[in-house]
This record gives sequence, structure tokens and C-alpha cells, in this order.
Amino acid sequence: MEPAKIIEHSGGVIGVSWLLIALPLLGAAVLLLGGRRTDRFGHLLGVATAVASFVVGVLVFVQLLGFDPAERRLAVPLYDFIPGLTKMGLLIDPLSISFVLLITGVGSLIHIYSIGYMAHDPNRRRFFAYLNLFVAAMLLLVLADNYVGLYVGWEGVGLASYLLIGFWQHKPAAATAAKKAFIVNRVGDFGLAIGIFTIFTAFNSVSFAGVMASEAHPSQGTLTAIGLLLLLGACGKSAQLPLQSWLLDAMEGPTPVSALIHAATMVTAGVYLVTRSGAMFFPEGSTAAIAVTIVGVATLLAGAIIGTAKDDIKKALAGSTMSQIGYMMLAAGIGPAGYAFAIAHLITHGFFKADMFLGAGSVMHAMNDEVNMRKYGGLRKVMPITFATFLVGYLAIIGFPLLSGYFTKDGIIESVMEHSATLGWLAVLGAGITGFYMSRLVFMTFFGQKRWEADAHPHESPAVMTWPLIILSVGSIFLGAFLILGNRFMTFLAPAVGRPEELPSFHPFSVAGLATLALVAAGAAFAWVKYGKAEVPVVAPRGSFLTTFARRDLYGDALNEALFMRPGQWLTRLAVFFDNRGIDGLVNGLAAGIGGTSGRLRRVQTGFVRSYALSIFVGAAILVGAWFVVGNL
Amino acid sequence: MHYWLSTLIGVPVLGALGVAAVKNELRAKQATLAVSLLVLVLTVVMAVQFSPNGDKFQFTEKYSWVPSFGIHFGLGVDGIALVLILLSAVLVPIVVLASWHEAEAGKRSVRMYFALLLVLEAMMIGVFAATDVFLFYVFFEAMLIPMYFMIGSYGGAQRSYAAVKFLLYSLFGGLLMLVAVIALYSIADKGSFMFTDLVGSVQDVGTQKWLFLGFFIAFAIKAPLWPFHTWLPDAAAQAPAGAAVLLVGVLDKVGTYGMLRFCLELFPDAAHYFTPLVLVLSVVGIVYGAIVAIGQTDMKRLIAYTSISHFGFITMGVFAISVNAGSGATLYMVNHGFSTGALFLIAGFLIHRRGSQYISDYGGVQKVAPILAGTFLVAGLSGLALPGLSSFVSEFMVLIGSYETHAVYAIIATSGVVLAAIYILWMYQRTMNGPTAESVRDIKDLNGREKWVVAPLIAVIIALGFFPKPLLDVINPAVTDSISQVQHVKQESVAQEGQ
Amino acid sequence: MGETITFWVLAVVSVTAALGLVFSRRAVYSALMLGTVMLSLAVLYAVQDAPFLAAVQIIVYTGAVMMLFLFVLMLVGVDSSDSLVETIRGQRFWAIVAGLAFAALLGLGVGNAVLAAPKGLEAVTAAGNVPSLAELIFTRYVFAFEVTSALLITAALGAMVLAHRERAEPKPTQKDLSRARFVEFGEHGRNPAPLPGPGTYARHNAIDMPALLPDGTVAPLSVNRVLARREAAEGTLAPEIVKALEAEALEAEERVSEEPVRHANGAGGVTGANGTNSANGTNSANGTNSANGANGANGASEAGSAEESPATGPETGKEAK
Amino acid sequence: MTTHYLVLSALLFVIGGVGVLVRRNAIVVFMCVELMLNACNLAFVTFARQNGNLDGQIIAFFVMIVAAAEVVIGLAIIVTIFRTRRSASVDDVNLLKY
Repeated sequence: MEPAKIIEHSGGVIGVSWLLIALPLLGAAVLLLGGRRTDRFGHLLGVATAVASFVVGVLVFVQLLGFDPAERRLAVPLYDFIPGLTKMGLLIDPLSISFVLLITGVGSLIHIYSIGYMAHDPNRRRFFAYLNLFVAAMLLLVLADNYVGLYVGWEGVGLASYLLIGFWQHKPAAATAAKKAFIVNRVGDFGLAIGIFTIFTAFNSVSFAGVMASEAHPSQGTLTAIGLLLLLGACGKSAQLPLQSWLLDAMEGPTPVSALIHAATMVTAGVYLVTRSGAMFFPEGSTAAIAVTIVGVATLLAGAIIGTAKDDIKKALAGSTMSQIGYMMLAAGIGPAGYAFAIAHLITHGFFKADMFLGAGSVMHAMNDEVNMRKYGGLRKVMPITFATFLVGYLAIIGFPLLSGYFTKDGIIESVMEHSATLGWLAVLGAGITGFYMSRLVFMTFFGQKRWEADAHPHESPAVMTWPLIILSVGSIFLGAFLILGNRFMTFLAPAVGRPEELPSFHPFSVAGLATLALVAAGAAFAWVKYGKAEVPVVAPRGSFLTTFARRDLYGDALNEALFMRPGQWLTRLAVFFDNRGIDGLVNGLAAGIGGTSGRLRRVQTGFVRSYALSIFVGAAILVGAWFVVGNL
Repeated sequence: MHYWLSTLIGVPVLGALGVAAVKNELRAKQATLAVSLLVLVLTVVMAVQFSPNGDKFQFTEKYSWVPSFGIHFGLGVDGIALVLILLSAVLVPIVVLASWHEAEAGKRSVRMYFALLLVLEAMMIGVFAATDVFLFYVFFEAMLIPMYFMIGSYGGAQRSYAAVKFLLYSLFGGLLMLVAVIALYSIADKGSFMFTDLVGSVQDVGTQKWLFLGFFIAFAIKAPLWPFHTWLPDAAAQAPAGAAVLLVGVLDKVGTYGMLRFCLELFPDAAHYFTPLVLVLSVVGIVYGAIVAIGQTDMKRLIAYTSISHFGFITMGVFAISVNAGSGATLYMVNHGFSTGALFLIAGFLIHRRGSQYISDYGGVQKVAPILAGTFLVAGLSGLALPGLSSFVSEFMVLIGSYETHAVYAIIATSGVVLAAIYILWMYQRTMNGPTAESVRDIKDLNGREKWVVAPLIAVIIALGFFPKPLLDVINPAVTDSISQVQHVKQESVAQEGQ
Repeated sequence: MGETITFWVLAVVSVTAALGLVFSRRAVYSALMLGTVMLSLAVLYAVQDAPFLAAVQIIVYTGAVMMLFLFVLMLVGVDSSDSLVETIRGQRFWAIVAGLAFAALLGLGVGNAVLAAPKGLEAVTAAGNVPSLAELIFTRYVFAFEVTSALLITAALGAMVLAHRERAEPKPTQKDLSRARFVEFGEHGRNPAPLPGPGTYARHNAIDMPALLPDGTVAPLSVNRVLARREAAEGTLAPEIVKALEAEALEAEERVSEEPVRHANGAGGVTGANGTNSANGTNSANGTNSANGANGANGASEAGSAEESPATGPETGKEAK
Repeated sequence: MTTHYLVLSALLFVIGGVGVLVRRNAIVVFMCVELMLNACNLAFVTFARQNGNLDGQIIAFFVMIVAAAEVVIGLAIIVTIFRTRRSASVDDVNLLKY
């Protein structure tokens, strides 16, 4: 089934759906411009705008449900953005509204959580301003009805991410990580930008509707190129290979940021882009789509491997995020059969990963911002609520039967298996590794004996932090079943992304499903043996080559340094040298040459009148001679 | 008959005389501010009356100046010139306010600085409003004089080197242009220097090429296009921040404006012929300027190199010969004036506080001066063309327009986007982030006057970032008109190749 | 025929004189040679139907200009002769090469020109040479002529301005001079009285006759040093004068330890006469006074400028380097 | 005959010119300049007769006037220089250089 046509509509709440973006944007503006005057109520305003946005989102969603499924793609024109190039407008369809609900919903929870988490930070107001800015940009990204608007949001979330990762600017590591995130993202944006240029050149339009309705039929090569370029953009934003390196460093930001941006929302933008453009540029079986699946499966495994070796709780979770987004990309790459699973997994992942990140934040909050899991241990008794919610998230992510992750991940594996057995088994392998590293994380943190620092006095977090955890864990439990069973989500999403002619049916005991469960169980058991039962050393052992390989992020940073940074520094120095000595040297050399020559020529002016007279006389003789010659010609 | 444009030129000139005559320094400053604000108001009132789809040149005035050569004091604006005049009129009051205490360390009097500023404003408006090629040349050269003194008398330690370098470079280009202007006059044989009379008067392609080069080199030096750029970092780094803003923000735009107005319209065949060359230079400039900017240790030089990179975008847009790219380039001229202006001014405030231009002397300023750091970041982000800020629209238009006609160049140029992120953010990190350096621990945040300087710039940057339509509506018809001839030539040559 | 002979004679004379002008070491000879050329040319003008110009040539050039030259020569020093050694490398060689080349070119030009027979001036000077010239000068060339008058006046003024020297201090009165003389006397024992004229017992009242003191010996002050030097060279100097000069020299030698030598230059020839350098100071002062006799004031100012120059000379020399 | 006069004039001119170049005494140099002027005058007078036109003589007359004025000023300059520098050599007056 093909995606439905886009219809213009501007009635009801949908007509003011720009409020979705405007509200948090307004919040950010007030908080940033208001300065210290808004310190007192800044966090409340931040939460209020996010929640208001969520309410608007729900209203829009309700109104959308009122439409006939085939008409659930509504364009809301706003204004003429760049005359001659594109108008600005919003696209309300099942895909975007799913994202809107996820972003505003999980976003609001994280806003609330941050009230507690950032309570002691003098710059809390600024933090909320940035969070609001992020929500606004992310909403623009998913709501824009054209690629330029998407790009605006795309870079906007990059900016917000930059600001939030580097929120503790006084820490050089944070500042560097922020810069790295922005620059690596820019590499992806480079691809996205050129992709948009190509789209405009090929279709003479950058709006989704325009591209879909276009009469132009660009060559297959052009379409593949567009697909690959968009994929490059998606890789940057979603931390997929080869642009994954920024995500782990991005954990320098405050934990709610990691939860909101680097787990639940921003990093999923790549999946959104691929899904949104799927019908046009990633048709099933095309080169671009195959590239998406390869990137997805590679990242899935790489992220999982990285996750196994990290002692930093947030970095381990970040590795897991990479891996899970790899699953989504993989699913998105296989076409309409996978879109629904990809987005469903994205939503459930948004819940359980936010849950776990916030749980990790809660743990850190309790442990004086300690992130090294080797210094945790036995926390389940001290922090029961955190433990319980975290456990739910953990079970969801490893695909414990009947929890959210079980349905969505299993759906992905099943559909991929139908598409390509190799990719499917790799995905199964990834699930097994997930079982291992997530179990390792949980065991090291909550089980075993206490390995705390002397001054650590862990305690349960305040209600403002635990309630979001509870709500998120509830979502982590039930959402998967709600979305997947009966193909509810696939049907809902079909007008936006299409769906296979034959709806898949849920097989709880398929070969792949059973194999996955077995592998996950094996991984968890292995983790129990190594980290649950056995003593966990406080200082990390040296480990084998493989461990080092994983700890060093598969040498991704080393590769980047060797391939880009060092040659870049060298090139920069060369260019500066060339500019100062080469071009400017040429100019100054010319000036010095003229000066030197005239300095030497000056010597001809001896001051002897007779010399001058001689030159006059010779000149006169030459003139007379020349006159003869010319006269006789 | 309107008198708008001659008024706009006359008011600052008279103001300059008045300011130079006032004895009291404070009064002189206030008078300068008042005059520049008056010019701004007049400009805005004039701009409102401009009808985008009316005649090509509006508010035209024409007085005979040297009748024996057909030289006129001819004024008039089209959309391109109008927005650039607006840019000048907006920037000058801001610069006046920003330079309030800047001239006090100079070699000449403070009054003289402000008088020069007003003279410069008159020249800038004149150069954009001139519809007589000779008059354009006169303004083009006359602009150098106040700027020369502003750099040479009020600049940093190396000011005389920088001022002389600036002057010599510009004069060299100007003389080439003069030769071309005179040659154009005599070859066209219309007995007039009026632009409208000269358009289309040179048909021979070979001749066009030579005349084109004469104009183009002058504009390339002015712009500055790689490899004629090395005067800019010196001049911008040595000039007082206010002068640097006008230098990079407006004066250099005369170069790109000239390319669009004169090189394309007067010599369409030659422009078509030289397009690959110019595009190569632009692309090299974009990448090269960005790479060299990354390696700078001096804040103002760094900003100057970023401008070289940006000018590469503008020239690429001009010569990509597509409406989107041309309009984008014109809009870029305006946006670049604001964003780089803001960068220079805020960097100037910072440098004024610490007394050093070297990036390594700073660190952690964000903690002690958050507003300064924040505004600096916004200006910087505009410099790296972040969507939502004004430069993005123009850069995107330039790139998308260039991609339509010259995809490979556009792709290479787009890599400048990545490099821009590196140079801006790395500078920001080194100056504003990290632990607060001992030497900047006591610096103050922006004061009231400085906030008034920065606020309008930031407001304009953000407003144009989301809503560039008012400017684009004015620019688009003018650019379409400007490049139509070259497009025509291009189509013809394509058609010939087809046969 | 007469013209041809005149031409050839005068051509040879004038070219020879011109060469002499260039190659003679003494400027006075050069001046005389120039006069010869000018006179020759005057005759040639006359021969070529330009009697007025011939007259003007003689009056203006040979009369006025040559006089000026000679006057300045006298002022500058008539008896110095120039060194003809060239100091600028290559100057003489290239001057001669260029001269020869130029001459060759001019000769070539003149030789190549094909000239008709001279038209002669009979037609245009029907009213006579001078009236015809006058008519032209005062009609067609009247403006040029008027301008020349302005030129001449300007030149006269210019010469005055250039040659004039502003007095830096008030002119000394007779009182000042008298006081200065007695100060000199008090300090150095120089005779404040006028120099003695020829003596009472002189055989004749001539400038070369020294005065005699009452004891019949020669008064050394009254000896004319110029004549004494010449006579000493000829060996005809009277023995009594020799004796007087030797006595004076002896006296001066005794004084030399008290009085430092002040004048390095001046009328040094006098010292050559008696062969003693030590008496330089007094001798030179006396010599100048006696030599100039009547125009004593002028001589004093000359001496004054002579004193200035060594003081200013080295300084300007340093500046020049 | 005209040719002879012209050749004589040329010879005198060149001799004067060479004199200017090789002599150092300012007064002699000046004399050589006068010689050159006179040589020109001869040519003028000769051409006047050749062409039957009095203008040549007129110009010769003016040359004489100018030469007279020039001598007056020139010699005054020489005297002034001599007064300060005690030298009439043109090579000694070489401060205006490099």
C-alpha cells in the first residue's frame, strides 16, 4: 500500500499546530532574554511550555484520528519562507504525530525530572531554556512539510545538543565533547544538505508533497545518490557508523540531556528521515536501502560490543543506544515491512532508554556524580524505586517476553529475517550481546557488594525525579504490546509510510524468536557468572585485546584522529604557512623588490650635475638619432 | 524628480563637516549618532516607497557633471543597491555607538574619527547609488580615503603597514578599473558614462573579456577573492573594531556588488566565458579561507579569514548564474554584514576589556560575562550559517542555486559548512569555555551601551533568519534582471553546442 | 667670394677658440677664447645680412656678458687654475663619445638636407634691416618682447636677492672699531695706529718705499709684503729691509708662546717671503691692512668671511657625509 | 654656403656641449653653455637668410636677451655658492642626491 496523498488543511487544532513549536520556543526565548530575572520560575516555565506542547499534541492527535485513515496526511501552510525556493508549513500525519507525542511526552517527563536533578545548579534556568529550544527544534524537524524546514530543525537540534552537552562549559571535556558532537553532526548535515540540493534540482521542489507529486523522473543514479546522501545525514544525527564517535563523548552533558537527546529523541531523527523519505528514496531493495540495512546492522553490533566493555554507566547506555538505533535503521532499510517496527521500537526505546538513563542519573545523583559502575554495587536496597524502574527498562531492552522491547525488537528481527537471513541472524546475535551487557550493567550497579567511595551516601531520589521514572517504566511495560499486537501501529502508520500488502502476524514461537530468547538468556547468565556472582574488581583489569578494542570505541576515535584530525591540523598549519609566506610573502616580496630596486636605482642620482647633463645629452643624441631613423623609414 | 538619494549622501557629508567643527567631544559623538540615525530613518522611509516590480532603477536623479565627456552625477537604486544601502544605514549608527570610546587612543582627534565615519557613510551610499559608471569609480576610490585614515590613525600596533597595504591593494585594483572604465567609454562610443547607456554597447567578445578583467580584478581585490585576499586580515585586525565592521561589512560588498552589477550586466559574454575561473577561485577561497581561519591565533584575523570564506560563497552565488544563487548572494551580502559585524563588534568589546587579540589569552569568559559570550555565540553561529539565523538562508540559496548549474563546485563549497563549524566553535571553546583564565577573571559583562549595540544586530539576524521574504521580494526581480543577459548568453552557447 | 674667405677664416678661428675654451686650464683664458668666438660670430652675423644682431652680439655679449664673466672670475679668484683630471668615472669618455655621435648625427642631418640657394633677405628688409626687425618685434612679437622685459627685471631683482647678504649684527660704528683696536692692542700688543706711510727720508713717495725710523732703520710695519716677496725672489730686496724683517720675525718668535696661532689661511704669501711660519698671525693681519690700503673696511669684511668659512666648512662637510 | 654655416654651428654646439660635460669650473661650464646658445643663434641667422624670413633673426635676438638674463642669474648663483662653499666646482655641489 502506497502512502496517502497530502491534503492541505487548516481547521481546528491542526490549524494552530504551529503552537506545538511556538510554545517551547517562546519558553526558550523568555528564559534566555529574561536573564536572571526569570531564575526563580524558569524551570516551571520550561516544564509548562513542554507540557502545554504535549497537550496541543494530544489534541492534534485526537483531531487527526477523526479523519478517515486515507486522509490522515494534512499539510498546514504557514508562510512563505524563502520566496522562489520553499514555503514553510507543517505536515501532520501519523508518522509526525507519533514523534510529536513521543517528543513532547517523554520530553515533558524529562523536564519534570530535571527540576530535581538540576536543583542545585546555578544555571538551571539556562538549562531549561536549552531544553525548550531543543524540543522546539525537534518538533520542527518532525513537523516540517519540506526538507528545508526539516534541515532547519535538524541543525536546530544539533545546536541544542551542542549547548546541552557543553552545559558545564567550565569542564574542558564537556566543551570539547559539545564541539565534537556539532562538528561530526555537521559532516552528516553536509550530506543532508547536498541531498536536499539534489532533490531540488531533480524535482524543483523541496516539499514532501511536491516531491511526491512531481512529474519529473530523475535517473536511478540520482535517486540512489539522494538516498545515500540522506543516509549520510541520518548517520550523523543518529550516531551510526561511521559518524558514531560523538555520541559516547556526548555523555559529558547532564544526564537528563543524555536521556532526552541522546536516547529518546534527537538520535532517532535519522530513523525519521529514512522513514519519511522511504517511499521516495529508499524503495525496497534499492542500493540506498541496502546501504541503510548494512549501516544499521554494523552499528547494531558495534554499539553492542562497545557497550560490553564500558565501565562508565552512561557510556554503556550510550553504546546500547547506538545499538538499538542500529536495529531501527536496519528495520527502516527493509522497506514498508519494517517501518512500523522501526518506529514502534523507536517509541518503546524512547521510553525504556529514557527510563534507564534517568535511572542512571538518579544513581549518579545519589553517588556524588560517580559514573564508574565498578564503584557501585548493591544499590538495589538503597534505591528501591530507581532499582525497580531500572529493572523494568532493563527487561524491556533485552526483550524479556511480554515487555515492550520484546514485541518491537522481535518484530524487527522477524521482518528482517524474512528479508535477508544473514542480516537477521546478525540481529539475533546483537540481541544476545545486548542481553549480556545490559545484565552486566544491572548486576554491577544494583547487585553484588558495595564498592562505594568512602564519602558516598546513596539515598533514594526525590519524588519529582522518581515519578517520571515510574511513568516511563509503565510505558516500557505495556507500550510494545499495545502497538504491535494486532498490527495496530502498522495500520495507523500506513497512510504516512505505506505498509506491506500482507500484514505480518505475530508468531511468539518462531525459530528466530526462540533463538533470540535463548541467546539473551545465555548472555544474561554469562553476565551473572562474571559480574553477579563473582567479585567485581574496583580497578578495571587490563583485559584482552578484544576488551581494549571495545573500550576504545572500536578505535573509532583513533581512526578519526589518524585520518582526519592530524592531517587536518597538518593541512591547517600548511595553509597558514602558505598564506603568510606564500601569498603574503609574494605580495610583500614584490613590495620589498620594488623597494630594493628603487633603492639601487636611487644610486644613479649621484648629485653630480655633469652626470645628469651627460644623460640629457645622450638622450638628446638618441632622440635625434631616432628621429632620423623614424624619419627615414 | 526625487531628491532621496542626494539627500542621503548630502546629510552625512554635512554632518561630517558639523561634527568636525564641534569642539566638545561628547557633543560630536552625539551629533554623529543623530546624523546617522537620521540617515537610517530617511533610508527606511525611502525603502518603503520602493516598488519591487517597478522600474529597474528608482529614485533616479541625473545632473550633468562633466558635459564634455558625458559624465553625470547619476543616482538611482534597484533592489540590490537598495538592500545594501539599507545595510550601510543600519550598520553606521551601530558602529557609532560601538566606537564610543574607541577613538580615544588614536593619533588624531576623536571628532575626526566620527567625522570620517560619516564621510564614509556618504561614500558607501554613493557607491551603491551611482548609476554613472564614472561616478561609481569616483565613489569607489573616495571610499578608501576615510577608511585609510581610520585604520592608519586609530588602529593597532601595525596600523600603518595595514593601512598602506589596504590602500595600495585597493588603488591597484581601482586603477585597473579606471582603465577599463575609460576603455569602455571610448569603445562604446555613446558619449555617456551612464550605466544604462553602456549596457549592451560592447558586442565583441574579445573586447568584453579584457574590459571584464579590468573590472573584475578591481572587484576581486575589493571583495576580496582568493588569492587577492591578504590585505583583509591585516586591515581588519589592525583597524578599530567599528572600522573593521564597515570595512568587512560594507566596503568589501562593493566588490561583490560590482561583480553583479557591472561584470555581469555590461559583459555577459565575458562573464559566461570566465565563469569557471571565478567559480574555481571562489571555491578555493571558501575552503582555503576556512582552513586558514582554523589556524589563526588572533581573533580578529580569524574573523577576517572567515569573511574570505564567506566572500567565496557570495562570488560563487553571483557567478553561478541562477536566480536562487544570485538572490542568495545578494542576501548574503546583507546578512554577512550583520553577522560578521556582530562578531567583530563583540570581539572588539572583549578585546577592549582584556587588551589582547590573541585567543590564547582568553578562556572561560562565559562564566564571568555570560551575555557577552552568548551574543558572541549567536553571532558566531550566524557565521557558520546555522538555520534560523540569517546567513543560513543566503548560504543555502547560494548553494542550492549553484548546485543547479555547477554541482561539483557546490559540493566542494558545501564542505565549507563543516569547516565553518570547526573554526567558529573552536574559537568559542578556546575563548569562552573551559576554566576561567586568571587574566579575564575580573572583566565585566556587556554594559548598557554595548547591549544596545548588539541587540539590534542579533534581532535582525534572527528575524532575517526566519523571515527573509521582505528583502528577497526586493532582491529577486533585480537579480533576475541582472543575470538574465548572461543566462541568455549561456542558453545560446548551449544551443550552439547542441547543433 | 669675399664671404667664403671670411667664413673660412672665422670658422677656423672660432672652432679653434672654442676648443681652447674647453681645454684651457685657466678660466680667464677660457673667457678670452669665448670672447673671440663671439666676435667671430658677430662678424658672421654681419656677413649674413644681420647687422643689427652683429651689433647686439658685440654690445650684449662681448660687452656686457663677457664683462660679467670676467668680473665674477676676478671675484672667485683669477689665478687659480683648474685641475683637468676627471673624477667621475667614464664621464669624459662618454661625453666625447656622445659629442662625436651627436656631431656625426647633426652633420649627417645637415649633409642629407637638400637646400636650395638662399633666398636672401633683400625682399623682407626692403626698409633696412633694423626697421624691419623693429617692425616685427613691435608688432607680431610684441608680447614676447614685453615678456622679455619682465624677464630682465626679474633677473635683475633675482641677482640682487641672490648676491645680497643680510647683516646679522649691527654695523660697527667708528667707536666700536676704535675700541676693538685698542682691545687688540691691550691683549696682543698690536699697533692701534694706522700703518706708517712712506718714510720721511724715503727717496721718493712711492708705495714700495718703506718708512724709515728716526734711527734710519726701516720700519717693518711699512714694508709692502707683496713687493718684498717679489723682490726677495728676484734677489733685489734691499738689505736694510731684510734686516728689519728678520728683527721683526725674531720679536714675533718670542711672542709665539703666548699667542696661539689663529689664522690658518689668509695672505699666506707674506710668510713665504721671510720664510717663517711662526709670525703668521701678526703678519697676515698687517699684510691685509697694508695691501688693501684705501678700502680697509672691505678688507676687514673679507677677512671676516675668511674666518667664518673654516668654522662652517667642516660642519657642512660632515653633514654632507 | 648655408651648409657650411650649419656645420660650423653644429660643431660649436657639440664643442660647447662636451665642454659642459667635462669641465668642473662652474664659470667655464657656463661659458660653454653660452657657446652652445651662440651656436644656435648662428643657425637661426643662417636659416633666416636661407628662408628669406626675418623671424630667425628675431628669435636669435630673443635668445640673446634670455641668455643675458640667464647669465645674470647664473653668475649670481655661482657667487652665492662660492661665498658659502669656497669653491666654484660643480662637482662640489652634490648634496641633492639619492
